[in-house]
Amino acid sequence: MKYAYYPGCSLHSTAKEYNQSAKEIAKTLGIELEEIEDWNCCGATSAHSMNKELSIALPLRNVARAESMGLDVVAPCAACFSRLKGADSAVKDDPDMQKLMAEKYGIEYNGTIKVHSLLSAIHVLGDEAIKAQVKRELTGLKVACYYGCLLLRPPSMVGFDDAENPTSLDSIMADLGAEPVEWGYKNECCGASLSLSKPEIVVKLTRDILSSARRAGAECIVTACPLCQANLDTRQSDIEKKYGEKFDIPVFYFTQLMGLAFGSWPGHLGLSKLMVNPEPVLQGLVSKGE
Amino acid sequence: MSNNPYVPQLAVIEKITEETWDTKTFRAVFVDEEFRNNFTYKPGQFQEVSVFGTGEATFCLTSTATRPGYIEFSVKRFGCVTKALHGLSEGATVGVRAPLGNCFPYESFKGKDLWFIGGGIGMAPLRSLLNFCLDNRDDYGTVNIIYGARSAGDLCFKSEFDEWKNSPNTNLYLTIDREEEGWTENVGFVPSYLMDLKPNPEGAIAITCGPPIMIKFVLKNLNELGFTDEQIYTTLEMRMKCGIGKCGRCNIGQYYVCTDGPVFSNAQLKGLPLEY
Amino acid sequence: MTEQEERTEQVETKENAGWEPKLIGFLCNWCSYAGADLAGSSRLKYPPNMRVVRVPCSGRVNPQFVMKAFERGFDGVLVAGCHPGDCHYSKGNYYTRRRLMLFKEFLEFMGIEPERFKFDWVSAAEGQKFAEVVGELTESVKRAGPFEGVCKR
Amino acid sequence: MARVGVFICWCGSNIAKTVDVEKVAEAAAALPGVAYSTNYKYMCSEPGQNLVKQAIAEHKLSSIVVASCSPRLHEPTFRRCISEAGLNPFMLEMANIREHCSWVHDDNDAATKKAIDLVAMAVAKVAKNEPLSSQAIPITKKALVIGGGVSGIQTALDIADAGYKVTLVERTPSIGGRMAQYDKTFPTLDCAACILTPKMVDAASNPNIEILSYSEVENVSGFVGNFDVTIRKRARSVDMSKCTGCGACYEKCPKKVSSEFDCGLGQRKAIYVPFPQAVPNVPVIDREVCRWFAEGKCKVCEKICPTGAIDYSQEDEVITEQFGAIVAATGFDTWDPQEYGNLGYGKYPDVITSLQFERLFNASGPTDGKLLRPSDNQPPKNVVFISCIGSRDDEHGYPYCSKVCCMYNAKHALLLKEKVSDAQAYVFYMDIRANGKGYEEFVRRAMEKYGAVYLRGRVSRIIQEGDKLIVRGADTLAGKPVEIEADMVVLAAAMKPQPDAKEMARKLGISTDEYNWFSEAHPKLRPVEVLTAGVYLAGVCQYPKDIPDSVAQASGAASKVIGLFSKPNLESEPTVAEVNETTCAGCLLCKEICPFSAIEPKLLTDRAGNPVKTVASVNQGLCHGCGTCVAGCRSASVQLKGFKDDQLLAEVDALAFME
Amino acid sequence: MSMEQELREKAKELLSSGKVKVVIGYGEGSIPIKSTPIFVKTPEQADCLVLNPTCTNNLTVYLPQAVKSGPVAVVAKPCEVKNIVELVKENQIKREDVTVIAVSTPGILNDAALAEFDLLDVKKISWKADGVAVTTSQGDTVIPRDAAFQKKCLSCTAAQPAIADIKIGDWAERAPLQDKFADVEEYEKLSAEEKRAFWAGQFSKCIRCYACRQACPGCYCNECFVDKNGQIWASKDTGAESNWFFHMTRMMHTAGRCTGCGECERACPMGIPLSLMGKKMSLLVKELFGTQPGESMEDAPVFGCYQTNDPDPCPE
Amino acid sequence: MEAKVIAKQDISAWLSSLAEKMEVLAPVEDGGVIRYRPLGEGEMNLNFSGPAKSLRDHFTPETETLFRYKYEGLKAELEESPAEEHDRLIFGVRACDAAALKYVDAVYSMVEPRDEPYFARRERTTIVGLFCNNPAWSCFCTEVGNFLTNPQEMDAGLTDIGDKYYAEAYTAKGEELLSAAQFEPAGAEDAAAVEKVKQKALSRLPAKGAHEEACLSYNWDSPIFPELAEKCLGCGVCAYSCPTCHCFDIQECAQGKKGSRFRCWDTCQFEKFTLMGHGHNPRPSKKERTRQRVFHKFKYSIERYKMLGCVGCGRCISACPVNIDIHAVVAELEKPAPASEGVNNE
Repeated sequence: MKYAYYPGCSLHSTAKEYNQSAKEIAKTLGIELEEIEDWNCCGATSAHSMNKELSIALPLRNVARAESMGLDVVAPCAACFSRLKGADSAVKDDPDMQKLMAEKYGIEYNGTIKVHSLLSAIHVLGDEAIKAQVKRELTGLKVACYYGCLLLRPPSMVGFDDAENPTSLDSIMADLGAEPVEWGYKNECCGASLSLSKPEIVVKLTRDILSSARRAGAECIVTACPLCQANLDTRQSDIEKKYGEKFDIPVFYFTQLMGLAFGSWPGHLGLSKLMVNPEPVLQGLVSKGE
Repeated sequence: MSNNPYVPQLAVIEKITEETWDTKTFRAVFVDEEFRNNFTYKPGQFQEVSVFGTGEATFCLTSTATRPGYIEFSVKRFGCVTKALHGLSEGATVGVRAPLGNCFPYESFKGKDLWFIGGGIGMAPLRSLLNFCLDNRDDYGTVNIIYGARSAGDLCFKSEFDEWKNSPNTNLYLTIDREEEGWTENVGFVPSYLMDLKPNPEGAIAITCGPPIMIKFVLKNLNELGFTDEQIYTTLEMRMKCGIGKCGRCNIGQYYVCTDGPVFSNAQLKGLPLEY
Repeated sequence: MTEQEERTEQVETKENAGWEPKLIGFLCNWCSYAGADLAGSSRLKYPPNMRVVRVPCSGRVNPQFVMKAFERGFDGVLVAGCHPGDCHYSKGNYYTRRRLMLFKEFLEFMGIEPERFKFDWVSAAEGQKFAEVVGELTESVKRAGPFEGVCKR
Repeated sequence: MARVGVFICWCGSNIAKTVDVEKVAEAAAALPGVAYSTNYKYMCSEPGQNLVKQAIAEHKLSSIVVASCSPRLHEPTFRRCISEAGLNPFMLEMANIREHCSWVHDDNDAATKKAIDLVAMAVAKVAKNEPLSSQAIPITKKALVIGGGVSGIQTALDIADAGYKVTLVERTPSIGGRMAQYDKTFPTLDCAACILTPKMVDAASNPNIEILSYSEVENVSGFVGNFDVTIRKRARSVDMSKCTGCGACYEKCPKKVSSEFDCGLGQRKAIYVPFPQAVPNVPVIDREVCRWFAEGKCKVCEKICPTGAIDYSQEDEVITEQFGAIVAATGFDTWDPQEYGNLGYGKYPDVITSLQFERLFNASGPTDGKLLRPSDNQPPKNVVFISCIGSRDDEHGYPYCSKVCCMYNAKHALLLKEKVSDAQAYVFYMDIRANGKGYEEFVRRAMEKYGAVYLRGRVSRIIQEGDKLIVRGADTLAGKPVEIEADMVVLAAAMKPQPDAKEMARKLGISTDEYNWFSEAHPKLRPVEVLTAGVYLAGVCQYPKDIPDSVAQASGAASKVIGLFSKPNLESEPTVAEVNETTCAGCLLCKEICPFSAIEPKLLTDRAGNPVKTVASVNQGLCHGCGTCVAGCRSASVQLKGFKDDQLLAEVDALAFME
Repeated sequence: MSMEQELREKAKELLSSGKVKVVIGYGEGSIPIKSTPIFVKTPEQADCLVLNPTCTNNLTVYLPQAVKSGPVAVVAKPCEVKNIVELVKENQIKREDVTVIAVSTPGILNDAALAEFDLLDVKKISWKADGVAVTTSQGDTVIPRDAAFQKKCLSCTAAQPAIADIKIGDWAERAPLQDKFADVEEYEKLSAEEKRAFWAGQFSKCIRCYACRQACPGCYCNECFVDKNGQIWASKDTGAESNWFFHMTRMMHTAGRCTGCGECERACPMGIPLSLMGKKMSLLVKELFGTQPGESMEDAPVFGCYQTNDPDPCPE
Repeated sequence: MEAKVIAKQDISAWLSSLAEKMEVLAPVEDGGVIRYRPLGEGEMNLNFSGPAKSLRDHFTPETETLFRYKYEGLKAELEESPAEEHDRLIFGVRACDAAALKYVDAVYSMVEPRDEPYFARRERTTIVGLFCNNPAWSCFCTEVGNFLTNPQEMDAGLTDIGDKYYAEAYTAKGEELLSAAQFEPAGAEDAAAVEKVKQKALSRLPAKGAHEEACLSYNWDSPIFPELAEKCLGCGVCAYSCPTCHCFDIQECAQGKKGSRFRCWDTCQFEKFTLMGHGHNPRPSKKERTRQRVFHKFKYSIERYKMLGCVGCGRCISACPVNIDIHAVVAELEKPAPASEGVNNE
């Protein structure tokens, strides 16, 4: 299965490990990712609050370029996926917008391709295909699957999994042999873009999420959104400062865990990049595996 | 006024009298003053009355030219035109093409006893001749009227019964088919009542008009009573449209009922092929 | 100019600029007539060109009524009944559908523009749809122009 | 031509504001056949109708045209009016210049022109109308009530009281319906069983009422006064004559399954009685789960039964009976809250529906009346009630309000305090709908006396934390989010029609609205009838309503049935088809297409008795006057009285020749 | 033995055995180029029966009246057998009252074929070498099939008759020589205005003599809608519009019942192409409802039945 | 009036010169039927055999508005349709059609008042005949009259004698017509040629019959009529093709507050021709109706108008869908033998 790969800014910067691990497991699963040539920033969360047309034109340019490659688009990052998918449906639903984009911004997009998130692209392969690649069972690893509030919403546009009661990440983790735990905060917001403007709110929200994960007995959290990973991972030290609670719960990208399960060399998975050291959690696994 | 014979004269309905539950007599006056003044006709002739928006139908002239200024016709409600006529109110305008057809040979009736034998609405054509005779009373012998109908309510021209009864040397014999309380006159069908009355055929003329079955028996009985075919006259009813012998509809053999009739003597009737 | 604009432009330029199409509609009493009533009570606005003849069921609409309307020079005719399956008399509209689907094709064969005859289902709850149906018919007849009679001299 | 009187109605300003009524009356006066034409502000009013009667007498009118509102509304009114003035009621035509004209067109001139045309069409038609009279059709003085809930029972009781026979058909093993599942009822807190069971017993003991429980209506045909209904009496596997209701069988029956009556909270046996006060108090064997039927062993109940009432060989019995009227009282179903993923219904055991909560409260419920949490059987302390689950919600559920949830939420909040003194009730609501008698006071009491906390806002999410349920919502009055650690959450699920409502509607030949509630004839003026004559509605099957309304509507429906039965026989529709036997060629196409098979061949013989020809003949009792045969007849030999070819063509011509 | 002799033998049998009271067939016309319907009532008269290319009348038009005086036998060509099927299904005749003598002929003469001949001089017309032989004082001349036969015969497949008591002639299925609907396709190339102008021309010629109606076995009504008094449906004036109304209505009445015998067009004194409409109607019925008239006794009449999935004006 | 000749190619010139003064109708072929239409409407065709469509619709149109009216409430007013004023010439008329006009004149004028609309047209129409070089198989005009050789009601007559037409004038109007430039006096060989043509035509036609006397004794109960009744379809083709049929119906055309009365062709062959309101019909079945057509054309016409009502044009014979042949029926009626059995109607 071949896709036009849109890494997005964060995967080339703060979330390099997501990019590395994504490519790694894609190879193993036989998914060909061809990076869109001369892609541009999708405008992320800020564009649409400033200028509607620009917030569509930016992502649409990437989708149009993917269309010229004749391939569906895959965007690992939740925010990028949301922007690209939004632009795609904005043009498909409204011919005037399509005309405006073509005339004003010179972006010719005929809507012949689809936009997928990495999570849905993998999940759609089915449990058997994933299980088949598992070399090292992540047995005993209690993991809290965190979807974040953006990845699956708005349901009418995303159209994947149940936005209110998601299960796709849990089933992938189960395929890897891990034990997804049942917990209530799986799609609560982590404070996202407030991390710069109002960090204290992010600290409170991430604390609630982490404490709910711990209460549910999770050893680690896995997510598919670089923004959520960043918040949950880096904020643990602030939480400790503010609330005096020490969590030490590593926050993985689901692609990293899949990489591990598929037996990739940890170095390739960018595990060292994580703020909270995953070593103690992975101790039992890696050694067993090596 | 070009001479297209199919264009009717306008006339205004002056008076409508309710004869029975389904029969009305209309009195109409021609609008065109000049036409009205020199309009005349003979008893037994008929006319074509037009109701605008519905059509034209044949009605006998039941009035007599001896009472000038107006024409009268009686209408039994049955088809489109008659229903339309019954819906009209006084003052309405209709079209009239009159007079049409031949008439009773009243000249040859002079000095004779007259027997008018009418049934139901059939009395209308007879009334024209009857009133004509009463207006020239001394030209004729005794005048006897046998008039029957299904019920008392079906008798027309009730308002003129007294006038007829009290005319000199005139007898009015009324009959209805079935017994009805409050009915003092004869009860029974017209043909049998005729046999009871035994009119004397000497120097007499019988004029009859009514439903086909009544006519059939009356003619038979009159012959039995000694009336010769030349002494019996009737008017024939046929489907008519033009009324002036052109549209070819009302022929019996080579004769057209609308121009060679509608009045025929029984002798003439017997000469016609049996197709009426 | 697209073919569409051409036709509407052509309708305006004709001397019939002031011309209003004359339409007649045969509505079944239980559904489409009730739908029209609902359009009324909901004060929905639609063009005033159509007059309604009420019949008990669309099954009562004889194709000869539609012929008579066109013979008399109406510009457009509508026949509306209950949706198949919801007929108040259970099956009346099934037969109407057969008769009028055949008749619709035959009208076109005889040279009457198909836009002039509209045959549709309107339920008692579809006031909005009724207003739209009348609007559409008026528009399509306006585009087709005044009806020159079943046999154009 | 007839002598027509034309009466233009202003309808206050509804017509007069857009249509120049004077001009229409004037134009009407010049129409052929019109002898009198006038206009009046309120034609349907008393003075309006008197105006018509005087005009008829004074001008000897033979036919009347009233140009006002839709004939569907006031045709009966004016028919009665002119018949009181001595005219045949069918010498009337109405021109709809309100719904079809003044209300839908702004351009006054166009509306006036259209009104004149509509009047001209009506005059042209009425001129061709003929007096029509109806015929007598015999009525079977027996009623059928479908659904044995409180509405069905009340209907059956009222009809029986009037002395007519009633058959009450109930799908489940016992009558009682939804109300039997309740514990207490608002606002009087009467115990549901206390006020319902006596009625059930009355129904069972009333000689005029025959209860067919565990039975279903399979087919309905015929028409008002003469319905033929096929009912399938499903095999109970218990001989009702022998069974004494001692209960030994369902004591000993080894097979346990989840009980529908207790909404899955409790259990019942394979042979069971839904609830102790069941009427008839005769158990039923659920053949899917019973070991004997499923695996061919056991037969414990047969051995234990003291009177030998168990009879495995019983078969379904299908009967067909004649009824004069049918009342649909099929009740409702509750909406499945699983649609809302964020509330965790079906995932967290302590998130239950109000009906389940009612069962927990009920003494004959799964917990014998003690309020225990399904998860750990402990009494809950904080209980959160959430309103409008599936109601007033276009996204997932139904846009309408289910009318009664606010009231039973208050009831539950109140009773919770009584049952668990230290319990605390929280009620999330959008608006409190307490508009019945004593309702507002009842809710006030729950708030003030019983300390229920009413939070105006929606719940965004419920999270199970340990044994606690974190209920995250908003308190829009306080303007801040709120979080409650609850022990139990009760969802007020919406009322929705029975799953087979559409199917039942089709059997009865009645229509349903877009949600599948049964459609009444007129929402305001004829709420208990439907468009199909002889069929009536009672209870929630028509639309969500509380018990007082259901019982009131039940009595309404019963009075309609009694009204129908009180006449010696039924007046047939005067506007039926008739055949002109001289022109009919006997092709019998009309017989094939008549939806009511009201047309039969008839052999004409001459006086001497030898056959002349076969013609079609219409059974005026069966004919509904749809006219399908008339449009099918090539020689126009069959005509529909009131809608003859010449009448309808007169309308077309009148319109065609208007200047 | 020729078809004619076979027919005469069969007729004699039927009459002498008393199975039928009358045999409706073709007799010699008042001139050899014509034949005329005859009602044979005695075996001796059976020798007057003829079978030749001039036998064009659709004799089934007489059946509803003839069966009133007892069982009848009728000579019927393939298209006419279909009419009998329809008449039986429409209760105008009982199947047991009619003995169907199904005759499959090579083809029937069209009137224009004899244009070049001196009609008084024509002695005999017969089938020869799948054409028509015209015997005159100068001997026989054979007119080839395409010029001799009527269009309906050239496109006839002589499919097996749905009902037949006696079968005469070659009933083997045959491929149509001409496309029956060629003229319909030709006509449909016209625009809407041209179509209306075409029919305006045709219907202004119609003089309302009703020969088309009287010649059609489908038109057996005692009182036709056009004869209702008060001109309810159709006005009696012969303007193109009211003629249009009469013919349009007749087409709707014969929809799904017209077997394409072409007698209406042949009887029309004004040469109006009526079969053009009839053929289009049968095409539409086949396309929309999939049925053809007279093919089987079981088919329900087109307007006498419905399917829930019938073509719909606006399928949801 | 001495005869003239005109070259074939001068005919259309002559006709167009006449066309300035009056409307000229000539035989035009349309859909296989020859009809007399105004010159511009189609290709003139002069060598058709037998008679064309009769002139009936030029003197009594199939539908003719008699008068219009408006009515409202109680008032009504009439508006007569104007009588025909423009003059007309009908060219190429067959002798039988011209002779038929004589009969119809008699019918429409015998009873006062005469049919004005008809005579308005008759008096403004000039008839120019065209001799039937080859009569149709169904022609038998020579059996009922001699108007083929000495035409009646014809102003002038042409006979095709090869490359030119031999023209004879029969009335003053005809005389004036033939004075046009295109005509030259006829030579002796022209007279001989026309005689030859006439003899050739007459040879194909039956001899003069004695129908005038024989028809008076036609058998009212002849078995031929029940036989015709069985076969006749009851359509109106024979009557509507016949030049002497003159029956019409009067009907209303109501259009809201105005309307008109029109007359249209009708025929005794239709069942409702004589049906009365209460259901009685003097001629209920086809037996009476087929008899009426034959008796009216022969017996009744002689009795009433002293002339035969049939001009032997044979149109009813060729047009009848079931080949009913009045010529054969008359022959049968005049056969002296006892009522013939036999089934074919010779």
